[in-house]
Amino acid sequence: MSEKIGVYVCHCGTNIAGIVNVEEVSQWAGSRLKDRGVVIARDYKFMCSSLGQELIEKDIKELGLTRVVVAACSPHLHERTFRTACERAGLNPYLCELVSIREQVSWVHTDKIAATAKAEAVLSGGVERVIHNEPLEPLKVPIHPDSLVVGGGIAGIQAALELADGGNHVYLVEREPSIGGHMAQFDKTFPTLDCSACILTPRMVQVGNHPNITLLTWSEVTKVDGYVGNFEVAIKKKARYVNTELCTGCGICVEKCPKKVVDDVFEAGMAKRKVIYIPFPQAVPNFPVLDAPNCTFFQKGTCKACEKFCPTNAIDFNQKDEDITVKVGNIVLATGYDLFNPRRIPQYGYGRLENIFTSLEFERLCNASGPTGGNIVLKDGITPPKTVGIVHCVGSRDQNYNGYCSAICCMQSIKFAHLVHERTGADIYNFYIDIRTPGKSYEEFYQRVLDEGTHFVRGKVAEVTEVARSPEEEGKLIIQVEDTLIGKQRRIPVDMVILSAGLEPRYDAKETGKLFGIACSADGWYIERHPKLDPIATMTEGVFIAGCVQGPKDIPATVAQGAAAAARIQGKIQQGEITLEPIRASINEDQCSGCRICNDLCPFSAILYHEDRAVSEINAALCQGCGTCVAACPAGAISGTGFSNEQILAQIEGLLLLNIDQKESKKVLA
Amino acid sequence: MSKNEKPKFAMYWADSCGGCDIAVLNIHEKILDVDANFEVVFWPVAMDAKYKDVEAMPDKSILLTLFNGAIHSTEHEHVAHLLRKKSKILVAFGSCACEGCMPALINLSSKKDFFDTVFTTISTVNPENIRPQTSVKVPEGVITLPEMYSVVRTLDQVVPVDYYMPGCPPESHQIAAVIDLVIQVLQGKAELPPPGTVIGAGNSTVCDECPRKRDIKKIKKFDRIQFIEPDPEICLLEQGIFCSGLATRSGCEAKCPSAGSPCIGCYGPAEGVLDYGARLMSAVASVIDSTDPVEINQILDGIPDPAGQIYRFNMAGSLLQACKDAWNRK
Amino acid sequence: MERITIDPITRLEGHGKIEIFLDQEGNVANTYFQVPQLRGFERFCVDRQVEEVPLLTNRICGVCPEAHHMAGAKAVDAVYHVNPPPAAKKLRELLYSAFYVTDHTTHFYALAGPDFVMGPDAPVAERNILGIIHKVGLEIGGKVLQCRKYGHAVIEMIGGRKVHPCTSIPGGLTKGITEEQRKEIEQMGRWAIEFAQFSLKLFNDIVLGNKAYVDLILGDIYTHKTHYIGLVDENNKINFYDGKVSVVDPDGKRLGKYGPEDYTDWIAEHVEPWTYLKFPYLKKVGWKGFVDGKDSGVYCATPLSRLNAADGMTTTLAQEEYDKFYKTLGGKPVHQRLATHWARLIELLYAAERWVELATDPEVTSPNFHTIPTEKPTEGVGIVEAPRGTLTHHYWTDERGVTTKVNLIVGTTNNYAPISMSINKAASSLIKKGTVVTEGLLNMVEMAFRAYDPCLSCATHSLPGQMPLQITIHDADGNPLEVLKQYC
Amino acid sequence: MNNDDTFEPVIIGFTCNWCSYRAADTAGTARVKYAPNIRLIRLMCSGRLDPTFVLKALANGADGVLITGCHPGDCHYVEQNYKALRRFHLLKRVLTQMGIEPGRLKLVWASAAEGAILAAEFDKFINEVRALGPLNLPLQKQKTFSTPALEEVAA
Repeated sequence: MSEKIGVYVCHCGTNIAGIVNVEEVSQWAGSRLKDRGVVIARDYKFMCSSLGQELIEKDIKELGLTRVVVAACSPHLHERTFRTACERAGLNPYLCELVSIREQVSWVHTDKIAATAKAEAVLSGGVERVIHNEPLEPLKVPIHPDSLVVGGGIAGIQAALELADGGNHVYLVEREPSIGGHMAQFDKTFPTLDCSACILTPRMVQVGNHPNITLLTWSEVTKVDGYVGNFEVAIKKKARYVNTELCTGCGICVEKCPKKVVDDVFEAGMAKRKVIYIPFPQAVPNFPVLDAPNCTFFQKGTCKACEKFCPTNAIDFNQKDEDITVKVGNIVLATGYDLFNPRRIPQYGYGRLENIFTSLEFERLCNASGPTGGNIVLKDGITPPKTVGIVHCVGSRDQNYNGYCSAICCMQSIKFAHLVHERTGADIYNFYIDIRTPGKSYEEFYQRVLDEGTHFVRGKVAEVTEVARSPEEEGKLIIQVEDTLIGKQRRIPVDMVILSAGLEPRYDAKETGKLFGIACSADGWYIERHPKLDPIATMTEGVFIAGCVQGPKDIPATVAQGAAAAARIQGKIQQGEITLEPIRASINEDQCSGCRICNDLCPFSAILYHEDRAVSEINAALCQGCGTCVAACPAGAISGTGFSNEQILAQIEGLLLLNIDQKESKKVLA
Repeated sequence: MSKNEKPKFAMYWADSCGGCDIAVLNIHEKILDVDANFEVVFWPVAMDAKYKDVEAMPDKSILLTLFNGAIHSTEHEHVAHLLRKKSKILVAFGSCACEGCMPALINLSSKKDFFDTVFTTISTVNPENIRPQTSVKVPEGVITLPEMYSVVRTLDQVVPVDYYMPGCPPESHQIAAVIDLVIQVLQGKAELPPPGTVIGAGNSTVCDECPRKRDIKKIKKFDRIQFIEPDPEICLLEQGIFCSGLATRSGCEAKCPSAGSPCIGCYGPAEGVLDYGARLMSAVASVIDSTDPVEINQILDGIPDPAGQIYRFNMAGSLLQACKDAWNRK
Repeated sequence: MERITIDPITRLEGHGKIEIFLDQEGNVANTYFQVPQLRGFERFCVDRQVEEVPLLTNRICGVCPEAHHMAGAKAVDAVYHVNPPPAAKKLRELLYSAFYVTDHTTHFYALAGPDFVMGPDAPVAERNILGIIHKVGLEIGGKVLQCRKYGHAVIEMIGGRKVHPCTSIPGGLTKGITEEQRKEIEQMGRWAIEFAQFSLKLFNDIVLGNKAYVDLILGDIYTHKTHYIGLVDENNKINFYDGKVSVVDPDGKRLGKYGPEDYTDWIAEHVEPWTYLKFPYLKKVGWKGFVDGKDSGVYCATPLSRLNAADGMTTTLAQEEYDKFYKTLGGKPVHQRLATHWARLIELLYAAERWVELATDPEVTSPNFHTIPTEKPTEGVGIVEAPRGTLTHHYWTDERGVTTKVNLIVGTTNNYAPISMSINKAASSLIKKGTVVTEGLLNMVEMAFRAYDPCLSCATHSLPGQMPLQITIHDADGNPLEVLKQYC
Repeated sequence: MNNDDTFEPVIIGFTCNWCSYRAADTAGTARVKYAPNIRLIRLMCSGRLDPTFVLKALANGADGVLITGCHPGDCHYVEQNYKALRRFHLLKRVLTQMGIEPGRLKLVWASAAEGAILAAEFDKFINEVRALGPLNLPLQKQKTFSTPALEEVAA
């Protein structure tokens, strides 16, 4: 046994020593594991204290330790601490192992003898493992200063602007003809009630004019290659049939276009638009888009009205989709959310009964630039409602649809109540499960609306029907609900119902995630690197998430994440290069038979196959170190640093005390 | 002692089929080189020489012993120890000695189960339900039989082994190459590889030598060779046939897949592999094209005998070696 | 009582152990031919995918894996009730004929030859194939090796590998052959015919030319009057791959013929506690112990038996030798075991001729070499004539085609009883009171069973291990007397 | 070996660095108690789980093996836990053929938050294996090599 191993057992005050006989463990290691290379075994009150660390550094220097095992708390807490200590003493940090005898022994077991025995086994496993540890050097890769932001909603806009203002180039990709996202569709924003468009459009214009931003609307990402610092992204620019070089955005083509279709996107189906159209007046960029599938010329081969009237001959029926490739160092995914479709809850009557609106439809209804010019009226277009029912949690907090809370519906519904009250003076009923107002001056806004006399009924709406049971219900929408505060069933007749629909991941979130090599949770929201400590990074280095892609949230939180993502990227760009954990897989080409089993196993496309030599190879910078290919290689040709077969197999032997007398391992548990 | 000074050569079979011996004869005229460079002192299939002659030899007096066959009886173990003692270089020759080969599939059943099956077959007339005994009293005296172990073992589980030469049987061109090497060593023109080396084989896997075209693997269904007309150009696994080539050591020139028949794994695990079957099952399972447990199991139903598939040759050499019953009855 | 053990029996494939007990006078009281290993194929071939069993049973014997592969192939065809296309059948038989040539050559030159060419009591060191090569000259040795080379070339072309072929599957083969290969095979076949004729001539000169040997052959020592069986075609001519098994009694009278499905009506196996191997016998006649004659179910399945059980050969040259054989040895049936070596060479010639017949059949290059099974798998029996005797494979499966039961009656096993009897008789007549038991003398005992070319790895398909044959002399209490134990 | 009334199983548990290992930490932090029979090994992902590890553990004296990983869809490496799932089902079939009770191998999904749930699963599995009794497979011997003296050979 050529290694010299130092073993350090931590009391952690009484956290460990209270259950585990720490002295015994360290003595045991010193004697029973001597012939495994343990030259020194100490126990200390707080190993993580500077004195504890110095103890280790001293032994490394004086005893020439070649390996270190610390038995203390979870590696997730102090692995770095002890590895850094080793590094200070000139020992490669990866030759140090931290085994957990606190979270996984003293804190979860009560029998002192058994706990001590287990601590010994766990320590023995660490010792056997560390023998096979290899000195590792972190990987460093250069960072390309340009960035890609996907999604032109407020999150993407914020991220793009922060990066661009920081002096770095940004590609902002948006699949709709204009940036702005959902926020551009809103009327007022809670709780301050300032006009959504008024605060958003300046930002949009900034983006449009920013010298550091290449704005790619009506475009989609089709392929992502490479790795952090060095991504190569293929983007498809869909044909607008409008030459943006020539177009002045005068809008004559729109005016002259003879055909109208329902606008399902911006107007949420509440109004019509022309076939060649600018989504909304403040759109950025302000060029029209021709909706080819609906265009008479593309259908029948005649018309071309737009072309005839265009003063700058900007209309180009021969325009084709264009594929471009950009190189970027980092990526922000801010592709937002879809609205829950209330048709999925038939008993609420949406789509079946008149005068039932989704939250988004209502936003348009009360928006000054909307179909009714901001007049809140029934479908007939003239009659204002006398009573309005607002239903919360539609498709949220509901095991049949989405279990989670969509976070914004309460405040949004309260906002709606205020707007209806303000503009119609109608009677308003809000139907809620719980009111959630976790935000600056949210609760105050709720109080204000309560004071305005809005009725709040605590109970989940069972049904919205038009089947009247009494004369006063005739011609009304009747909301059937159990009022849980008074504990009885109620039927409330109203003229208008607003369904505060929940937020859902984009219908294509999974595919998009695959494209960028990041994962969705069971709910479909993208998984952050850490739910608390790192909510904007992902498991894929260099790919960040901002806004509702990570989970439902309101505008302030969304903006904060957009800014945060930008700040993180800026930091990386300044460093110029990035350091990667050296836990990576690699293929021994002599042993690789080119069977190609591994080729499709890597979600990060780190494995490439060389037809010519008929072998596979792993791109270390792309590899995330999960080890799946190592476990799958039938030839045993792939090895993984940090978690090699030798390390794991040795740890198994250690844990089972194969390295010492067998009876021992059984007796201690009996 | 021998009359001439040529180094001594021995070949022995334990629990084996004789195919290894035939493979050696199949080196054709090379056999004459063996005769020219060695004194063949013990080789039951080809010449007369009894144990006593071997026992009479001084220790380490045989230069090279090719030992084929697995260890399944007291007799095998005895000869293994004898030849280890008498040989300078002991080679585990062929799949049986290296990893147990098919005879070790018997490790999947208990000894009782095994004897009961054999002595009650449809054509057996055995009214007193007789089982052979290790010692039987006959009118003239007592005669004995070696005892069968309940678990077949590899040679290196019984005695230390210097080299391993896999294959069922080893391909003749590989044998010829190894014999050339040894002769060169004798003439001081070459050096022996380090002890424990696998000789007469490659260190990649059969796919490396397989002429079939390979693509990425996604398995939706396992098929059986008799039910399809496989495309002769394309990887059999990609056509749903459970081919063991991907996990099996190279060196055979991918004979079976080239002949339209899936590799069955006779060359054993690739360099440094601890458990052959684990490699094979891990690789194949990893590329099953489903994330639904129910569907995964439906797909796995396409392999009705997984243990037989992945441990066809490697049972004795595997980590578990034998089924629980075989272990538990001594 | 004295005991002699020969340990191990050499120059046969597998392991063997012979116990010889002497009485007070020093005459042989009894002999026991033990097979001391059990490998358990009947057990571990169960629970497997049935299409693999022909690959597993290959490993019963590395000397005649082709036989097991063929019997297995026919059994799995039967299991799936599928009839392979003509090309597949012909290719299989072509492979099989080439194998026969190789195998019979190996046996004659490497295993049995030395006894005749070098003489039964030549020095140990010379009594082997290398000895023959030294004696009869390199160019004959070369011919022998050449013959094996050709045989294995054909086996590899059709079977995929030289040893343990892998191409037979339910419904046919996994591959065919090209016209180029066919031409090559044909040429090698023509060479093989010449070689077979040469071998017969060699036998003629060295053995039949030597009175001592002829007396040895015709002498009573190596004679047994038993039943004989062998595979024959519809005209009762010898065929190795297909047909029915013909059964004749010691007078040469045909008791009948059975097809694979009926084997259990004809053959049964007897069990003794002192050996791992079972003793097959004719069920209809019954087991009467180790005795010959009409009333004993003991039968024999060897080249000699096949000649006795058939009415002749389908090929001209072999037919001539067939007639010469019986003319020389005084009519059918021939009971002298050593004549088996001659019979083997006649089969060698037949196999070579059949090889060329099939190699010149245009159909063998057809691309239609596999029929996909459509029936539900159930149960099937496959029978071929292995060089060392009729070979029967019987598999049962569930509806997934996974084996639930396997029964095997293997070439050499057929001859277990007659071999035991031959040994007994040879020993009794050679070892008499006062005779010094020489190694050569013991070798002549071994010759008794070597004539059967017993393949004990085959026989021991149900046994693992190795079989010591040592000579020990025991007093009446069975205690060994050192003096003779020292010997050999 | 132990007779069953005093029998205490030894169990090896494989955990994923991102979910189940953190869940075990969570259990600790919350002082949730479970039996000491289980000893954990940290992998980066359940996708790293090589059936060799399970066979090795059983052959080296473990009475049962627990595999844990992120919930389907939650894998930190997108979809690698599905590979573990596939291997698990095949391995279970092989072990069954080897006469090893399927109950000695178990797969449990646990997120980093599910400390208490995982602890309960530990106890459940430990009891299930205790009920099965000791596995008692002989411990693997290491292979040993004799070194032929090369000069002897060349001589």
